[in-house]
Amino acid sequence: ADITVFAAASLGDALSEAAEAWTAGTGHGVTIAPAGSSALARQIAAGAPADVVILANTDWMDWLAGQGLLRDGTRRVLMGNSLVLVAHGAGPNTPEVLAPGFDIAARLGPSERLAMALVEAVPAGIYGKAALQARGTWDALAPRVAQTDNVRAALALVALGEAPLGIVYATDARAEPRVHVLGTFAADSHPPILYPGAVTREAVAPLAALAFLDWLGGAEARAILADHGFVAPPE
Amino acid sequence: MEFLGPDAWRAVALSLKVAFWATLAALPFGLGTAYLLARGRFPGRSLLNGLVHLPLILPPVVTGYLLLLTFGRRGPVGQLLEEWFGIVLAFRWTGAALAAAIMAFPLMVRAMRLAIEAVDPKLEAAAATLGASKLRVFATVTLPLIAPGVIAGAVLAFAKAMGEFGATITFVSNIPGQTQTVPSAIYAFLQVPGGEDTALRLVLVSVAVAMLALALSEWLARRVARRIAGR
Amino acid sequence: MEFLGPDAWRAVALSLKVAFWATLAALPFGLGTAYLLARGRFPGRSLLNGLVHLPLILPPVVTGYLLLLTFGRRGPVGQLLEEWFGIVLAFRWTGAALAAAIMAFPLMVRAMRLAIEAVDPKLEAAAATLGASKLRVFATVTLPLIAPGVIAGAVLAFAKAMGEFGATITFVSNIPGQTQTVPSAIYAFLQVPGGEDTALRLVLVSVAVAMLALALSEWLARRVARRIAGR
Amino acid sequence: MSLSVSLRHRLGDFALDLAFEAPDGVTVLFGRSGSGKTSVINAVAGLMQPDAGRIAVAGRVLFDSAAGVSVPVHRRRLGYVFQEGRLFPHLTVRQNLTYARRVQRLGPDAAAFDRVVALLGLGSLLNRQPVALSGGEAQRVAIGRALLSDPVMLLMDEPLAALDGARKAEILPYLERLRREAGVPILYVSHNMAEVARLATHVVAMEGGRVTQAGPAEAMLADPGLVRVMGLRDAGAVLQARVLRHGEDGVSDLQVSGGVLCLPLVDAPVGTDLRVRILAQDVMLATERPRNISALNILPVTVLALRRGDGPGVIVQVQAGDDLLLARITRRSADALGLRPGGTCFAVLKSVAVAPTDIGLGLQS
Amino acid sequence: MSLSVSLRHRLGDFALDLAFEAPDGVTVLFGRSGSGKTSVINAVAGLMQPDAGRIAVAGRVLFDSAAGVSVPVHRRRLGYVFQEGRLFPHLTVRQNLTYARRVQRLGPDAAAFDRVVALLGLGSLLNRQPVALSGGEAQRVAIGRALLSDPVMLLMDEPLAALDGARKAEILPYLERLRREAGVPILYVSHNMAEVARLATHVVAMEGGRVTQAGPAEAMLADPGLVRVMGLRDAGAVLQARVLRHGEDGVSDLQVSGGVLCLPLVDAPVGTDLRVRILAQDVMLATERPRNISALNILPVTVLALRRGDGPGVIVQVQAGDDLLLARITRRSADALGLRPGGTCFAVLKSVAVAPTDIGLGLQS
Ligand SMILES: Nc1ncnc2c1ncn2[C@@H]1O[C@H](COP(=O)(O)OP(=O)(O)OP(=O)(O)O)[C@@H](O)[C@H]1O
Ligand SMILES: Nc1ncnc2c1ncn2[C@@H]1O[C@H](COP(=O)(O)OP(=O)(O)OP(=O)(O)O)[C@@H](O)[C@H]1O
Ligand code: MOO
Ligand SMILES: [Mg+2]
Ligand SMILES: [Mg+2]
Repeated sequence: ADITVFAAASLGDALSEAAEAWTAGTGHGVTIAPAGSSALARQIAAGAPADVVILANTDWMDWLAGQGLLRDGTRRVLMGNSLVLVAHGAGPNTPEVLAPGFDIAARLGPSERLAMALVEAVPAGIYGKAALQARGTWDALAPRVAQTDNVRAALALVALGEAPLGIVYATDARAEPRVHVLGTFAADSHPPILYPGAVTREAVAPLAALAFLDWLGGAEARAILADHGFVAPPE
Repeated sequence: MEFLGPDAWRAVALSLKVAFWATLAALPFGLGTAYLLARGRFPGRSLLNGLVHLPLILPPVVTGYLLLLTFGRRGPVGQLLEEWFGIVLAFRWTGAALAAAIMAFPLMVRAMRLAIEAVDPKLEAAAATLGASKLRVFATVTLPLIAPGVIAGAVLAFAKAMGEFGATITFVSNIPGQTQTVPSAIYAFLQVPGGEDTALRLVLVSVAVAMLALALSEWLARRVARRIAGR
Repeated sequence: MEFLGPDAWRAVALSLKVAFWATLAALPFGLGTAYLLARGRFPGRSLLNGLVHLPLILPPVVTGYLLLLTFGRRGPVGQLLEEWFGIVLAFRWTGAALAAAIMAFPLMVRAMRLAIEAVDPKLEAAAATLGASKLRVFATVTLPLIAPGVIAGAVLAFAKAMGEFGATITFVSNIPGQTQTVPSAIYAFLQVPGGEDTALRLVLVSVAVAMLALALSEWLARRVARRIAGR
Repeated sequence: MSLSVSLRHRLGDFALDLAFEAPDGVTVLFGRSGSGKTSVINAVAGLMQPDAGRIAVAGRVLFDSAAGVSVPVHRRRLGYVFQEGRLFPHLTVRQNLTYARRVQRLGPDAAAFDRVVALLGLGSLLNRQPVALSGGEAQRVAIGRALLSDPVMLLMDEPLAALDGARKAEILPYLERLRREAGVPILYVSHNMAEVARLATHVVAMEGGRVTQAGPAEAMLADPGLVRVMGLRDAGAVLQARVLRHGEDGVSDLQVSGGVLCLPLVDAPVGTDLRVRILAQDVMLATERPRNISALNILPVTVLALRRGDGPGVIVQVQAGDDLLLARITRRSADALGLRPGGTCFAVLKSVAVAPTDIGLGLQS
Repeated sequence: MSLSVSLRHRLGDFALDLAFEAPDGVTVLFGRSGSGKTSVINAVAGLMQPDAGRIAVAGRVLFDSAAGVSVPVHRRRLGYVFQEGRLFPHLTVRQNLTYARRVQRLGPDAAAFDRVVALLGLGSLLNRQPVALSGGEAQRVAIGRALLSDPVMLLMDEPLAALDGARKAEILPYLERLRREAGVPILYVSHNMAEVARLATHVVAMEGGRVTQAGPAEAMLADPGLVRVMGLRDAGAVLQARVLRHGEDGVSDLQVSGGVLCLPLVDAPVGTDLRVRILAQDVMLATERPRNISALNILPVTVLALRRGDGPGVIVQVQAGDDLLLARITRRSADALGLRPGGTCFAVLKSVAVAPTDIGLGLQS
């Protein structure tokens, strides 16, 4: 049976590619509806025809579960991601963990902005804020943060040079040639970046949906996701 | 390489359909509301006026959210519509059309209202003395005279419907082939690393379509205006 | 508990400022463009018309992105503005006003254009025979006669500016106290589970403000219209 | 009474307060600019709601503030020719003309259409838009449009003011025919005494929102006291006449009660009853029958009354047979001729002084 | 020449193709509805660009298609009174009147303002909006607005059509005074021969977009061949007269070249030169001097020409002193009196037949 997947927009390409491979293998079609996690969650609550939901945000998944909108036992973490500090322009990518002494404010210069997703609302922003707090630099940087409604828009600000630095997912930074990675934030400096998925209570093809989720956790899918920079979730 | 993939083309076709029906369905309501606001003297006129403008004032996401709450399958109106008429708007292209229509409504009403206010009531009075009832005066005098305004309103609505994004994606989500309009598709492509190219192409297509519609309507409005004023 | 936190109130104040200046700054350009479109006969008229409508047709995010490309600090216009006049739009409330103005521009122009087209050219001709140059005819006859349309256009623009979100956040992002307008704040609250309450309160405030502006403008427009037509 | 109007209304600092009744035929509202004529006609049409009053047309109450009655405009079936045309700019002349029948869902009436088109000379204009019409052409179309709405009463607000003499002369007979044949009463606003005399069966004189005098046209027109209201130059009485014969030399003889009138060829068959308006200023009086003079009409008359105004003129009311005539002469002449009531003399009248527009069909024929 | 017009223009299937020159004074464009009068005046004002031609006012070229000249409307300084008012609806009457001086940044001219307001009876209307005016009131304001624009030439498109007789009579003298004192030439469209005769120094007769005849008013009005164009009833010649004395009995004596005319008291001091229009239909001819008749004016005249039309009438051109007169009589009378060119007879004219509107100030005085 064909299934519809409501997926966080930032999963984008990686999920599409994986879905194509699954379709090729099983003959089941996959329709991916991308949007922000909050919109997806609310829509599912309003009876959206989704078989599978994959969010970039554990809170909204909890919210769905709390309302009994997910099939019991189908929820799992599908992949993980990491947070990086990017700078404008081409340059050597330095995927290593950002040194504790790295002075972001100094690097920013006196009047420039640090691009992030909304720090109270959008997952990438929330993680970024936590990471900066862990480094003890949040209070100094907070007034200089330019927040965007999604992480891709923050990346665009850096790519265009409007902001010299930005905090984005590693997966986003990879595909953007106009930025380079200055370093990765320590994984323990922010809540783990996890992409939970589940079959919805109203799924019309729950078996295929579950099969797709299972397959996403398998090796073939992992390889595709890894190509896009996602990492396997912590066991 | 193809200019656009099949999903993108489907989005274009869907957007056209949505914009067309949104405009058409909104027209009679828009006209009625515009007439009420232009000529009516009733308590609650200001309230109605405010209500009509709401979609303009609210962030589109809020409008979409309110639509979801009202017309969603669990929403009060959505449930009634489904039970009584079997009409489902949520997560259908019809819902996208509803969202577009509502977002475009204030633009349409404003344009039509201005046109109605510009009609000389003396001509309507003359029609009444010739035996035309209020309704017929409207159909035979007012309506033809405001035709340019109606066309202008419809075009604004069509253009807005082609560009509407926030309310649509919030209300009916972004399901390719079903509710993924051009703006939603552009959003999806922009979320994907390297998707800017395709997004740009979609922008070009949607601009081309809307420009065509605009040019057509300009031509139409001019013809009508010329017929009316002979200028 | 307070009705709204200080940040939210700051957003309200900022939105008012942005909408006010966006409307005011757009007015002369809107009027000029409307006049050109209504009365001008020049090649490229259709193109201009299309251009004016672009912000309506394009998804707001795209408009915001284009603004960023053009008026950003690295953008061609943005650089010139900074070098020559020291004007920086990026990440400033002025940029938010620019985004709002551009998004509202088509609405404003349409309303004004309709009004201009409704003015009887015979009155303008009469003014010319009395010695009024084109400019003076405009100022003393056309402008007073289209005042209701101008007001309508300004209100539409104001309302739209109060509700604009996509282009604004993309262009100037969201910096509390500087570029965080009410819609950005509402959006942020809607992104987190349980944020609906605060979002709703903000919605109420922004609706109240906009309704007030609407009512005011209606009253104004009616006064002007009554003065003009004596109806 | 075909029309019965009584109303009170305030318009800024202008107050309308009047009542009049009018029989079938043509009732002319006559008065200076700003005296309230258009306002009255608007109230009858239902375009203005008077503050108080009652309006009835042909026995049907259209408005009664006491009874709370106000028939909607489109149900009043009154054909209104406005002072300023008010053609529908988006319709062709043809569509303007057929508008009333279309909206009332009456089938087309080709005969009436053709007749009105021919009469008003609209043939070559039918496919034009109103903007492409000259001022006079537009007004002719407006008249046609009202005529073709099949009204129970026509309201005409200075309908001929924008027409040239020739067109006026062409349209007047049609209005007369309308009055007689279709029995359609007409409420007619005019400044023009020639029109009044030609058309009116009843005259209502207005001033400052009030009726100053009203009555049957003949009596009103032959009343020397009303000369001021009508305007000196336009004062004149109306005679009943019957066509006796048409001469080879282009002169028609008409029987009036006081004798025979010779007028330039009258376009009516022998035996037709006519109304002939004789302007007071076109009548001379002589105490001796003049000879060898170009005036063909010399009637023996009896002087009834002399009315001196403030000016140099005297209005003399004389009786010719059963009819009354007015003559306007100078005081100097009146003194020289020694005119006084009861005396006899001769009324001298040029044949050509009676304009074709001053000869109309009688009411009875 | 004050005004020189030559133009060619197409309007749908109507073609304008004409040329005329006009001296200072009032040039009347005369012709039926639809003959193109408004179009000509629009071309002069610059509101219509003719396809080809040349227009000059007071030596200043306003339009010349050959030279590529076209002065913008607002620089032409022509005061235009439109056929349909065109008051600015958003301005009060006062603001409408002062509009021209305001936009031309001329200071207020209280004297001129007061004079025009008084003349046109606008005093009580000054604070009204145009919608609250009656048809005639609106047109009076429009005239005032044009008068107050300090124009080098006035263009008037049937400005008096909507006014009643009394208002017309009040305004005409002002137009005359304007013509004479301010030296402002006027291009005047009218259907009304009384206005033509009273005001015109030059007449341009139009038909179907062409000029059929043009010339000085006196010659045009006394030309029996033009009677058709003017309309039979309105034909009449203009005499030059000088006030001799004002009688106690309200009659003024005027010297004309052929004798003395007695007219109802003329409002002009002794010695004033006047123009007096005598309608052809008001003149009787007699081969024997009539006695004991109310007509005070009996002038010996010589018959110059008789012109028979198709109808029953004959236009007789007679000479009284140096002046020409027209008389319109029936063929029957002409035959009975045996009139022929060269013969002598008496012209009989009622004093009161000359309307006050037919007496105007002479050009020289
Ligand atoms: N809305 C108004 N407010 C104040 N006065 C008004 C209004 N409308 C009309 N009037 C006045 O009422 C009077 C009557 O107007 P109406 O139009 O009936 O006159 P009329 O006799 O038709 O004049 P005309 O012959 O010039 O058309 C006028 O003095 C006019 O100024
Ligand atoms: N836009 C047009 N298209 C076609 N014909 C037109 C147009 N405008 C005017 N005409 C015609 O041109 C002719 C002249 O019009 P114009 O208004 O100059 O007449 P007029 O002499 O002023 O008439 P009136 O005395 O009735 O005002 C008319 O026959 C009219 O029908
Ligand atoms: O994928 Mo998100 O929820 O837009 O950061
Ligand atoms: Mg009137
Ligand atoms: Mg005209």
